[in-house]
Amino acid sequence: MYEVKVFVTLKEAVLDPQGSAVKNSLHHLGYEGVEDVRIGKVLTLRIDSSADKVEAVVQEMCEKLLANTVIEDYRYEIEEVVTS
Amino acid sequence: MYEVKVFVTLKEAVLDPQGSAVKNSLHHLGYEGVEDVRIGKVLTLRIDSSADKVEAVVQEMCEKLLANTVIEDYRYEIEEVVTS
Amino acid sequence: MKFAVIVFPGSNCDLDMYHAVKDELGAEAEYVWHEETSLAGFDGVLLPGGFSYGDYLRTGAIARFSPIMNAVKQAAEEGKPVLGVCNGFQILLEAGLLPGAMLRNEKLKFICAPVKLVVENTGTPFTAAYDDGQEITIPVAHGEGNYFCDEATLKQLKDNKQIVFTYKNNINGSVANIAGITNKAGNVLGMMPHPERAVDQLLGSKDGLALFQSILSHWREKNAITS
Amino acid sequence: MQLLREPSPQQIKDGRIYAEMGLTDDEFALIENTLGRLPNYTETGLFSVMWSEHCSYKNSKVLLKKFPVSGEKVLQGPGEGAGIIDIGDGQAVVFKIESHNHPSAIEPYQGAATGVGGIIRDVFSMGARPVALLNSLRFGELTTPRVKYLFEEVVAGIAGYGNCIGIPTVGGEVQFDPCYEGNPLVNAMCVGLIDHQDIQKGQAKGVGNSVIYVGASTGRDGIHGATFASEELSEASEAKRPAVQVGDPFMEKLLLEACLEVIQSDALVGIQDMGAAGLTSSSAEMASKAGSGIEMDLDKVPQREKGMTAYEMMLSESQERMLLVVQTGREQEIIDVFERWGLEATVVGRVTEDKKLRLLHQGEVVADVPVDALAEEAPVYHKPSTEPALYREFQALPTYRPEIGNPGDVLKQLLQQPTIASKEWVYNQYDYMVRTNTVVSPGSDAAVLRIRGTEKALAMTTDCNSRYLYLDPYIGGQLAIAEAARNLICSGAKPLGVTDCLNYGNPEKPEIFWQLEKSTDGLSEACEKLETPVIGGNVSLYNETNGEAVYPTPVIGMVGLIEHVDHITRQQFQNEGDAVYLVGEAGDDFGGSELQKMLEGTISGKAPALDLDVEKRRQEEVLTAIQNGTVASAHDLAEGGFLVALAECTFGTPFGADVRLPGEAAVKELFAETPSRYLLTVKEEKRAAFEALVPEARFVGSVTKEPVLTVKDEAGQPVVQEQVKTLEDTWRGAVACLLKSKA
Ligand SMILES: Nc1ncnc2c1ncn2[C@@H]1O[C@H](COP(=O)(O)OP(=O)(O)O)[C@@H](O)[C@H]1O
Ligand SMILES: [Mg+2]
Repeated sequence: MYEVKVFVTLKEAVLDPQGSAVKNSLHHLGYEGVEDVRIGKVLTLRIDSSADKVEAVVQEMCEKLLANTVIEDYRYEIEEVVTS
Repeated sequence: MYEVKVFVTLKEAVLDPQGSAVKNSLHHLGYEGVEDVRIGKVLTLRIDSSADKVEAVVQEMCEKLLANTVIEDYRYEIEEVVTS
Repeated sequence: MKFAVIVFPGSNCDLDMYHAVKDELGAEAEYVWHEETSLAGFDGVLLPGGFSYGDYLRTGAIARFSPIMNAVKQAAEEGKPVLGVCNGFQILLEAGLLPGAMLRNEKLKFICAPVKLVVENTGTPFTAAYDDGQEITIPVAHGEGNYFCDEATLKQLKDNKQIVFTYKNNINGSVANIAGITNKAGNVLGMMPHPERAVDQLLGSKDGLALFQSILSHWREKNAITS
Repeated sequence: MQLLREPSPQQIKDGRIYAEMGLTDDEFALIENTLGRLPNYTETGLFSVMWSEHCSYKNSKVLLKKFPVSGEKVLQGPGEGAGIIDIGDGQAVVFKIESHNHPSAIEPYQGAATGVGGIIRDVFSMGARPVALLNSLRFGELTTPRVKYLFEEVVAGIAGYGNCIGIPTVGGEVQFDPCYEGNPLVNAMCVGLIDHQDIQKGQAKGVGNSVIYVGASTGRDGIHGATFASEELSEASEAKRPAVQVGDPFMEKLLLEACLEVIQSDALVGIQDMGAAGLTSSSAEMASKAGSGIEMDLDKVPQREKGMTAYEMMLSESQERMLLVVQTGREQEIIDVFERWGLEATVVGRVTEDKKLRLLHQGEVVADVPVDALAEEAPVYHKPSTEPALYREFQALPTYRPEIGNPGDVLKQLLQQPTIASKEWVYNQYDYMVRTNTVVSPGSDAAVLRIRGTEKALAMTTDCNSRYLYLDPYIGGQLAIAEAARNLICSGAKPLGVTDCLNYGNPEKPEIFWQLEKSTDGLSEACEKLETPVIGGNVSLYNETNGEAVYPTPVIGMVGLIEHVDHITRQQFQNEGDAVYLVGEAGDDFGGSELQKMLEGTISGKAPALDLDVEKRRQEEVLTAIQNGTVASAHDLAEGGFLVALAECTFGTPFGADVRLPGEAAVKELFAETPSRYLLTVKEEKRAAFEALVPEARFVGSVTKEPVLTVKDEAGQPVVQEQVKTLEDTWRGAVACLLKSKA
């Protein structure tokens, strides 16, 4: 069993209205030091797979479904977990 | 300058319909091995702060705004970055 | 009776709320910009629907820090009727004036449709003009109306009769079919359906008008006693 | 992608770099000639976007000239952000439709969302309060995962933007056909209301006045979007892809409210949104219209990214931005209004008298070109036109007369065709009620909104059956106008005018240009006849994938005026016992019909013929009958013909119908798509009055209490007998069911 974390973030050149709104709000709350906020997704998946395949599978899932590569970048972390 | 990553995820006890939808789609696409998907947010902040304050500030921002602790858990990673 | 209709950046049902109480109920109403800090002179507070701050991050999360929110809290503590509809409800939740939180609709889609509600508690300032168990038709229009609270909170809501409206058919996954709840004192109501959209037969339903009439009658009774 | 060093003017010429930006050799020579020197990189960019089809209409101008554009009520015809028509009492209606096809093919959610955002800006930049949104969508068949994805995301994008900004999306249409598989169409329409005295012009008048930039900051997104929209989609376009624009409806909501406040100030001279070709088109057009020039200091332009070049700033299509011209000395008043709404407004330049667009960047003049050359003097082409062989084949085919089995089963099948099936799955995601004016919500022929404070209402619709245009663009064009008008008539409205979005393939192909020519002829004639001037529109060409063009699809947006809310009429049956009337005879009109498509898998033959005199007469009669209060419900016969229309009238009601058709109730009586026909119901006591007003109306039966649809032949033999519930369930569930089914 693998626990996979996929981080999906907007490409740098792509506008992030959510991030801007949160930044403004933090400024209003007095956190003037916040210079930038970008908001992305983190998907936590549990996958039953084998060591030789898991990465290829994750990569494929990202390209096909989990990230919209037109506007988003992704990266992932794979960790084996021992099921009790 | 600090780069802070805040991970906000739904509490275990809270249903995650978006996660379930992604899981179903993955099954449809043939990834039967996917046993669970949970979707959270990752906020990447750049903060101008000092070493002794930054953690307290981040913690406070999380409690106040970035997470809703009725339904969400959060954790963060703080990294100092050298500005060129 | 004079209502304040609070306007946040991104509110978009403010106009509907204003016209509902002014034209259909015949009460006084005034828009109050979110940067104001006082609600003196108002007898009731209405938080309209919309997408305050774009609903970015979480619905209602940013709006709850608006300067006017302190005055809203104060009005609530003074026992004035405070009604939050849709985004207004979400703001009340984020502000802690009502318990629980809002999640995305179970089917993940925005739903706009007239829906059937059941009036669960007529003993509130908002519902006296309805009958117990009455079915009414009120439109919903939301993407995040899936009300959530933990078991303990739900028990409290039930024990204190804080659940005021439920969906006849659960449309969004809400715990216990909840469509609207009050605070413990009963003077703060949050609900996802839009009563202000159901005050004119020309637009399909008048079932929401009784809610506003209830507020007005309650205020009149209270004032007759105190004055 | 950032160029390290921009090519020199000579390199641009020698390396034909202008060609990559979409300019031809001749066009480049013309630019060189106009300037009397070679343009630099930024200047070449300015010309390439302004002379793109999207901005200059260079290929379609000759055709658009044919449209009737005036009328006594027209306050603003084509040319400004949106057209305006007087509706009395000092008020006017403002509307416009626009395409966002190519961006939606690339990124459907954001493409559709920014399409909605753009059309809203067109309307409020006129000074109008946007009151309603509509759309018109085309996709391939709902069988592949890609098409399903595009459909779901486009709908979500439209909903996401419209719901957030709080303008109700009240109507539209969706059709599915293989020709749209690689190139979906996403057209968005916005309708606004305005008081006459608030009408704004996008003009940069008054030398010395300040040019103010307001709204979102400029990023590298959408650079060359206008040029991109003027090319066919291919594998290569993947690589050329500009950074996708992301919509920020919250920003636009603030911009909308602030702009509507600002127009009340006489310090404001002119205002225009930054749409396609962003800063370039807004500045050049505002100056050109006013006979002035503009000088801008690009260092002052709010920038989202570091190190942007002049070229990038001028060509950026970042969303939610407006350009204003304000009297000198009064800038602060305007800036303060925006500030209250949390928006930054910045003086970026001033109006000059030399009729030039002059740009400064980091202390240097980076562009200095005549505004008229950019905005007015793009070459105009009359492309060669050839009648396609396919058209002659279609015309020569014998009349198609389908053979069918059990008509009830055919009806059920038709109701499941996604083009006919309920679009609830779509419009339940749209907030169609916000602002509480929506009297007739999606699901009837046209949407109706009351005009608060008056007894009037507006009806609106989008329409286009492109199958007819594919068979015969001339007749198809007429049919599109006629159907849109009929939809308004059925709601009790008098059609006021038209906005159109011409979606076609590559006009450089003579057969496609022929389609454009013929269909605009048909549209023009119908508009002339039905007295619905074209007050604005949009052209989207190059809708092709790998050489295959979409059907010619001139989407018609039409708005009508309902004199009194009492006249508002719906398609749904209203009372048990009401008499059912049919207006118009059925012919053998199956070319391009839903039945032909369903049975044959393709369409062929002649499009249904339309007699514009008959069309006009019936419209007038039916409207008069409605206005006189004799009509209980009204529906026009469209895709699927009589039976489908009859079934639709029962949906959402507790009623059924019992009707008798002439002769043997032949296939054509049941399913032909002969135009200019209506299904009306009339209360018993109003029948005499109604028959006097619509002498052609034939009594065919009555609305029944039992929810059963019964159709008999002349001898009284039942031809169809179906439970309404069965029909309705099939019809309602079809789209969701197609989306769910695994392909
Ligand atoms: N994309 C859409 N957005 C909103 N409403 C839609 C859409 N597509 C269809 N509708 C609504 O569904 C109803 C039926 O549409 P349609 O079959 O095209 O009607 P008609 O044939 O009368 O033009 C109309 O009320 C229309 O406004
Ligand atoms: Mg119709």
